[in-house]
Amino acid sequence: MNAQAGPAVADETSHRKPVQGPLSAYIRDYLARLRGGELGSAPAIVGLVVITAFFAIVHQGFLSAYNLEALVIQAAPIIVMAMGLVFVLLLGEIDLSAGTTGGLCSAIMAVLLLRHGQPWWIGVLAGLATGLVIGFVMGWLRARAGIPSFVITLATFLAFQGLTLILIGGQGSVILPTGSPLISLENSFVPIWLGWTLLGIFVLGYAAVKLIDARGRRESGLPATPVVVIVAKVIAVALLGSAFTYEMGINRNLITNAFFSNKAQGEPWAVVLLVLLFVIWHFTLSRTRYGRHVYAVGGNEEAARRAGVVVSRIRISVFVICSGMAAISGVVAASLLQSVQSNAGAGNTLLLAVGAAVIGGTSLFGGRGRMIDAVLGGLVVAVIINGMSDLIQGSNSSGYEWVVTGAVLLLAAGFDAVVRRGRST
Amino acid sequence: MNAQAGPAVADETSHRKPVQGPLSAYIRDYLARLRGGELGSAPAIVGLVVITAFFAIVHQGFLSAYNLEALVIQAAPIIVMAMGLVFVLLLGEIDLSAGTTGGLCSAIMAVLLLRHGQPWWIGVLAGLATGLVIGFVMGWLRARAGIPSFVITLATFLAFQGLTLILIGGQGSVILPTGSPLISLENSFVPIWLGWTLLGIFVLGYAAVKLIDARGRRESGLPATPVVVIVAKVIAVALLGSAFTYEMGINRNLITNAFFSNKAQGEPWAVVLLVLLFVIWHFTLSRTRYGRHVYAVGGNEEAARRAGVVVSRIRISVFVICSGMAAISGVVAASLLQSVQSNAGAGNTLLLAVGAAVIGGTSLFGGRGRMIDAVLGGLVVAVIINGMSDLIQGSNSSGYEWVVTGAVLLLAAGFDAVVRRGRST
Amino acid sequence: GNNNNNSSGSSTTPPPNTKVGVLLPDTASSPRWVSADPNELRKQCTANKLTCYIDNANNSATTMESQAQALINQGVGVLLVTNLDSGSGKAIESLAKQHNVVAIDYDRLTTGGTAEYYVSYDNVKVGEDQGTALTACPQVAGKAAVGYVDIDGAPTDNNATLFAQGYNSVLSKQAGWKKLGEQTGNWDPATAQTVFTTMLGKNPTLNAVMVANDTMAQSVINVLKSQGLAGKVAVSGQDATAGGLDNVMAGTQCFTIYKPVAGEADVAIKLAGQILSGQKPTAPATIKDPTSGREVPSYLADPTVITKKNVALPVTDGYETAASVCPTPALVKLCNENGIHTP
Amino acid sequence: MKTLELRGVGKSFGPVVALSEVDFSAEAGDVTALVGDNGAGKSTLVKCIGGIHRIDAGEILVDGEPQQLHEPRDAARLGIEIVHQDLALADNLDVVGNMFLGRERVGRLRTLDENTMEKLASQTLASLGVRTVRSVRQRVASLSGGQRQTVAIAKSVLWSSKIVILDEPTAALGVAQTEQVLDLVRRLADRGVAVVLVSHNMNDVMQVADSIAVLFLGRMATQVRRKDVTQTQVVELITSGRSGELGLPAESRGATQ
Amino acid sequence: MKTLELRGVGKSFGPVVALSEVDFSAEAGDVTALVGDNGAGKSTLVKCIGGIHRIDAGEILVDGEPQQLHEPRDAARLGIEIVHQDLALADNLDVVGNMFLGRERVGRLRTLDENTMEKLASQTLASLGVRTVRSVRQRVASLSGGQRQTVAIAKSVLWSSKIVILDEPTAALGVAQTEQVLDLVRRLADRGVAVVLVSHNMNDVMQVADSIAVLFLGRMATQVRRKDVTQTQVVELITSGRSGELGLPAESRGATQ
Ligand SMILES: Nc1ncnc2c1ncn2[C@@H]1O[C@H](COP(=O)(O)OP(=O)(O)OP(=O)(O)O)[C@@H](O)[C@H]1O
Ligand SMILES: Nc1ncnc2c1ncn2[C@@H]1O[C@H](COP(=O)(O)OP(=O)(O)OP(=O)(O)O)[C@@H](O)[C@H]1O
Ligand SMILES: [Mg+2]
Ligand SMILES: [Mg+2]
Repeated sequence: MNAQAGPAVADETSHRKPVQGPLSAYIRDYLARLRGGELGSAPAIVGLVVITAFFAIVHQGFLSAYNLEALVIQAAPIIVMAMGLVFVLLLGEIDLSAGTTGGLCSAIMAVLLLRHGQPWWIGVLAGLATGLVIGFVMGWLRARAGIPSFVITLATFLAFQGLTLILIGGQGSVILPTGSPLISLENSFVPIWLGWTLLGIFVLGYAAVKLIDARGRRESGLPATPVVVIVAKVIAVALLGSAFTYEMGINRNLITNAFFSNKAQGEPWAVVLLVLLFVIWHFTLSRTRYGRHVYAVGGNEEAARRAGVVVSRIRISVFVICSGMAAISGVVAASLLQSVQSNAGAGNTLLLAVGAAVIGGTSLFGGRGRMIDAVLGGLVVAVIINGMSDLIQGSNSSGYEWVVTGAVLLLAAGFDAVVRRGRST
Repeated sequence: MNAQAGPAVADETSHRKPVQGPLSAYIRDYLARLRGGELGSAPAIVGLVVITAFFAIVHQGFLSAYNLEALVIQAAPIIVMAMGLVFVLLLGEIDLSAGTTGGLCSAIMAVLLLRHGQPWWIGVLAGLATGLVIGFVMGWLRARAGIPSFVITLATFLAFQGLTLILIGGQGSVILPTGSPLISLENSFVPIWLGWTLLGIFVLGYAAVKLIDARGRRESGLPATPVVVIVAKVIAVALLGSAFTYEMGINRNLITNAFFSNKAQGEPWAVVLLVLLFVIWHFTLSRTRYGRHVYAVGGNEEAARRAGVVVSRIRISVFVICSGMAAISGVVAASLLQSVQSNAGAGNTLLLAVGAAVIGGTSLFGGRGRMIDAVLGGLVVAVIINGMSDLIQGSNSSGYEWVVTGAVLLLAAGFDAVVRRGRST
Repeated sequence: GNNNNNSSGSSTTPPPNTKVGVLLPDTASSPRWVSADPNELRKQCTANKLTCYIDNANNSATTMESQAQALINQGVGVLLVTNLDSGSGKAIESLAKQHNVVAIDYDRLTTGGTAEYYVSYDNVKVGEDQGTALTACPQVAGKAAVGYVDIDGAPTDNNATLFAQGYNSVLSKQAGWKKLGEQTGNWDPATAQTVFTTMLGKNPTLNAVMVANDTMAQSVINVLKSQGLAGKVAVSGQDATAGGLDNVMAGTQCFTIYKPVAGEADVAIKLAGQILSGQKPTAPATIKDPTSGREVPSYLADPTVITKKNVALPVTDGYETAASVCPTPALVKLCNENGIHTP
Repeated sequence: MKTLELRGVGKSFGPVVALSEVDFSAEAGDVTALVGDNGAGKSTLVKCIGGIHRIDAGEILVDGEPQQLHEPRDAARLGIEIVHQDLALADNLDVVGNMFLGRERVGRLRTLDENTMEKLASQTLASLGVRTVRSVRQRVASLSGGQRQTVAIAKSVLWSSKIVILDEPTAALGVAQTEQVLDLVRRLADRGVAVVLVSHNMNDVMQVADSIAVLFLGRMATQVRRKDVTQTQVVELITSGRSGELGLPAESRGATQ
Repeated sequence: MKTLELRGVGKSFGPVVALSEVDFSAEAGDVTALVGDNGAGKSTLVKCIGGIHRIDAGEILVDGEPQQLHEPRDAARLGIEIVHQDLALADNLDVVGNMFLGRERVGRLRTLDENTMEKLASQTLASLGVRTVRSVRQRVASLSGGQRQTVAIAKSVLWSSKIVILDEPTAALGVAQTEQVLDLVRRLADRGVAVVLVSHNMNDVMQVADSIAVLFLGRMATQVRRKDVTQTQVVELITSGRSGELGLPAESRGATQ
């Protein structure tokens, strides 16, 4: 009966469900969990589909390859920032300065490139390093000095806005050199063959991981996802990916004429960046000790502390990750605008990114959230902004646009809340 | 042993401190509580004094009657909004839209006044009513539909910004009629004799409440604050109030020239409004059943629910109060600027008000906060902004101003955190 | 007819009060407020032996109000106000008046306000110049049918309204010109880019884009570039920013509007000097305040349209530095071709 | 007529069936013990009665009337007072604040009558044998486990209720305090209150109970009079759902899993 | 040499003196019971040993060496494993996640070895007599009070430690589970672990303890061998700090208040 040694007590203890074919058991289980309120990404996905359908109806051309690409590159900076914020939110903290941190880092990059003639990668590295240092300092202030993160990041929100303004100075904006790889990130495209190859690698990798997992569990005598389900999931991913890659393969040039015929086809490089970042952070959160500790600290800091987790280190690390991702987001935004403004990252940037994470399903009180939330929520926000930009016209349009954006955001969240309703009680 | 009936068991139970004269016992107790980390307003007060001293040294004229008045009328809208936010924060909620709610309400007021020729009080009532309705709807969405308040108020933040813009339109602002009592609130002054009278009433009221309290406790056989301490406190309040009233009695006009020669003396009416609001809400939070329930829901929602508190009603009510106070804050801001901007309440308005409450000592996680926090924190923020605008000059000054404001905010909060340090462990 | 030869006041004995306050609006509507104006104003102040206090309100009316308070507390005798909007501008001016400080509207007229003078470029005129210059762009000049879209500045900014009023009055009168859409870019490049992406998706054959300033023009050009349309479509601008000049040289932007700050700053500071020395100068013109109907004594300057032909002007004037206009080797080459010479 | 009666009550949490077809009753003047293994569903049953969980099936009757219990307030209105196992106390309030939460005394001008509440709180705590709570003005966050438990119990005895349910009230209590609480339970019943006591301590149960209900894996194994069973039988019922003739029929045991 | 020894330990919370001049020791192979009234300071003492509270005075020795315990990690590093009374479990993690928190097993690529952990968790729970936890993949938020308690205990026995401290481990447990835990306590001691058991249940204490330490109002009344006292004496010590020759000298009782 000694737990350290005793190996063979009770497999039947942990799973007493009547065995009735793994597939039907799996489905029954899934439905029961759905009914029980464990909805995962379902509400965000349904919300995304509904909003997309809405705009596709009222705004003809919304689903064209041209607009789809625009949507993706507009969503990219929001999603990247939201990914970083998920870490901070998981600990119940907030980083109000993520937007201006991104702005500052991209300003540093731009200034190095243009005023000091550095190559682009030095600029990017410097921007990223700045982000990491900023995150470390803010995390340290939170974890060691015990200042509430709302106040720290409110202060840095203001300060970084000022620093960016000082750096960019009286020019209003610094324009990135044409043809720099930086600009390519959001403005040039993966060759079509490479797009398909990457998709293939991604789908195969996904399949491999799922299958190896299931085999491992079966070998350990634990119930595993049935192979049929895995195959179905892989096919779904492959289909979605193919549809996207195919549509991105269409030439998106709106007009061709005698003078001019360059082609715009292939998915933007930003997509590759997004997938890469998603895979890395998803893996970190779900399969590493570090990720487990992040959830534990967010769920019950005292429990984590008593279990020997170095809470302050975790706390600092999430700020570092968040600011680092903010820096990347800043670089992506700079690539999108091919320039860095003196007010980069100010305004609603941060609120939209936090909104994205929350709509995706991440809690502001810590302990609940996943990487996919940032992606789905970011897409919802980008769809709303993109769809809205066409809906209302006129020089006073922004007033109506704000109103409608707010209303749609509320609808999306309300829908989400109603779907999740079952969970309470 | 029946608790409902049995009256006479154990007074010695609840207070076993050796009795050694009420005053020294009181002081010993106070010091012990300080050491134990129950600091109340001490850190915010010390922080306020330090920052004020700093600016008084580097910026000659900072403590002049003129600047003191400016400081008070600038702080007024922030403090009023922070007061409302304290309620929302006490429940662990956030209202990102408080700023734009204030903007919208003041816009409605301005439009009624100027485009529909309504008297000023109809405008104010309409604005206030709008605020209350907004609060009710947001509270309802939070409490009944279960949407996270961050998302609701992010949506309304955007939507109200849009509505204000639509209402005010492309001219950028609507100017309030000159001479309207609305403008007087922040721009004209209580006659000096009335100022002193009001101060007298306030001090007497304060003394009466404290003394009656102490008598009540003594009559019930409970330990009470010694009369000496009460007298000391009353004298302190009277001295502070007199110093302020006296300084506000000085003519603040610095120059006269060929064009004009006016006098400015007496405290601004806004001070009277602030004191009134403070007394009402302080009373509500500390001495009514409702206030007790707000704290309980913020501390442990489930406990409150089990004790029969109608949690959803409390939740809705705090949003109503917050939005109502936001509306008042909007009116005060309109009075300050003698006009309503199409971007009224946007920008950093909300962040600064929340920052004020947090610096004052209110927690963002609910359950901890008092009215005085809003006042002290609001003063800290106003002192920083006011002090800063003079400190930095030169090209790009706005950039440096942001940076230094951020730094000072961080210092103020860091100081606060270090002082409160003792509490943890 | 006192005197409007402004320089005469500076040779007399120093006036008792030499303090001038300057309130600038923001940093987003135009980069000029960040360094061009502060630098020029300071230069003029030194030249006129005045002490200048220059603040920027960061697009917040409350901040500007508190800055005004602080400046009055400093004891300034004259306050130059570039309002964020007429309402807050008026509040500041009446505050100034209450405290016996003379207010001058700088660059933006405070309608319904109480400023004693107005020193500016004429913003409706700026808009009209933008409209006229757009019709002259090679991409559209002489075309029988032109489709165009407007991307306006922030609707919260009265100036944006005035610019739009100016260019729309010109463009709507052009025969064969058809407005395909009008949206606001909020002075924000990201918004402008999103908005224009959608506009172009709907109207791929548009010929001209009336953009309110250079920063947003950059976003429009980004989108056009991705479609291989940069240079094929006439794009306007304003402010003669470094980036704007680059785009004008590259041919992707048709023109920008150059408003030499010196033209305003020296007039305003000299005026302030005269007021501080106790005079009541008479302005060469008046502008009618549309709200109050008051005739405001005004000093008005004219903007210059910058096209590829005179692109070097802002640099030779010292408004922009060659270094910031030509940061990369490719641009240095382009600059040299267009008469901008880097050291 | 039973003061409290449950008929065929069922409750599931998503895939987990916590209660199924539970019948249970408590009579005025009786102490009814509710026992069962860990995870048998005792607290879930108590929460259903308290309006914290809504039941999925069956009905709850108070004084013979079927009642809808959707909110803790509904239960309070019917005179049901509960001390839950997961004591819900507002950590940011002091002992007095917690004890009178939801039923604050108000005086002139509808302001809180703190003095009366403070006195009553001290007296009630003393009557429960608590001697180590330094001050009733102390925030409950700083109390020891047993002290918290006492505050929760004291809260429930401050009101005259028809039904008092105590979910493991003595789990954290010291020897003397446990005696006081058992004493209190007995006295409440003698005053005509229907008392339900959830406990794992068989000695206590056998000492004070008039009737014993045994839950086994979410089903009611049996409810019998105290005098009809021995302690050994009760323990057997708890651990296997069956003891001789008593309890669940053999074939149905464990089917709820 | 004592495995764990406290000398003159004192701890105050602001004005409240929770412990003063406490001496205490636990030896390898012994079960040392720590008893005392509610609020006597038992949990505070345990938290001081666990590095959750820093002591204000005195010293803590492990294997005769004075140690600085500032963080729970410090205690863990010394081989001290504690089940606290206020079970700290992360509600958002499942049973496995909680049981292995801070000591996750990792496999290839330093990824979590979920399979091994899941198996070990199931086995440990089973060994503690828990039969009602449906799945170790369940989030602990959904567990019953006793189930939570078992998870916390299971967490502590997963590791081979030198000192195991259990603060009222059986308070929420059923009859069978309590037996299992007492059994476990005995077996741990027999394996040479120094076990400290905090409990209010005198039967349990008298059954398993080798040594009994009694706290009274923050002071150590006495620490004696089990065989030298009777249950009545222990109860007297708990309630009055004194029993015959044992305990605090008459004049000092209550002086800490
Ligand atoms: N964080 C704290 N702040 C203030 N006082 C505290 C704190 N923690 C404990 N106390 C006080 O210290 C005393 C001892 O508490 P402790 O929890 O150690 O008691 P205990 O012996 O474990 O009691 P129980 O048997 O009820 O668990 C109590 O009076 C309690 O109110
Ligand atoms: N909110 C919930 N979600 C899911 N399952 C739950 C929830 N609450 C309780 N359960 C499950 O229901 C079963 C019964 O729990 P309950 O708390 O009623 O047990 P109990 O009889 O009170 O046990 P104990 O003696 O340990 O307190 C347990 O298996 C528990 O895991
Ligand atoms: Mg239970
Ligand atoms: Mg304890």
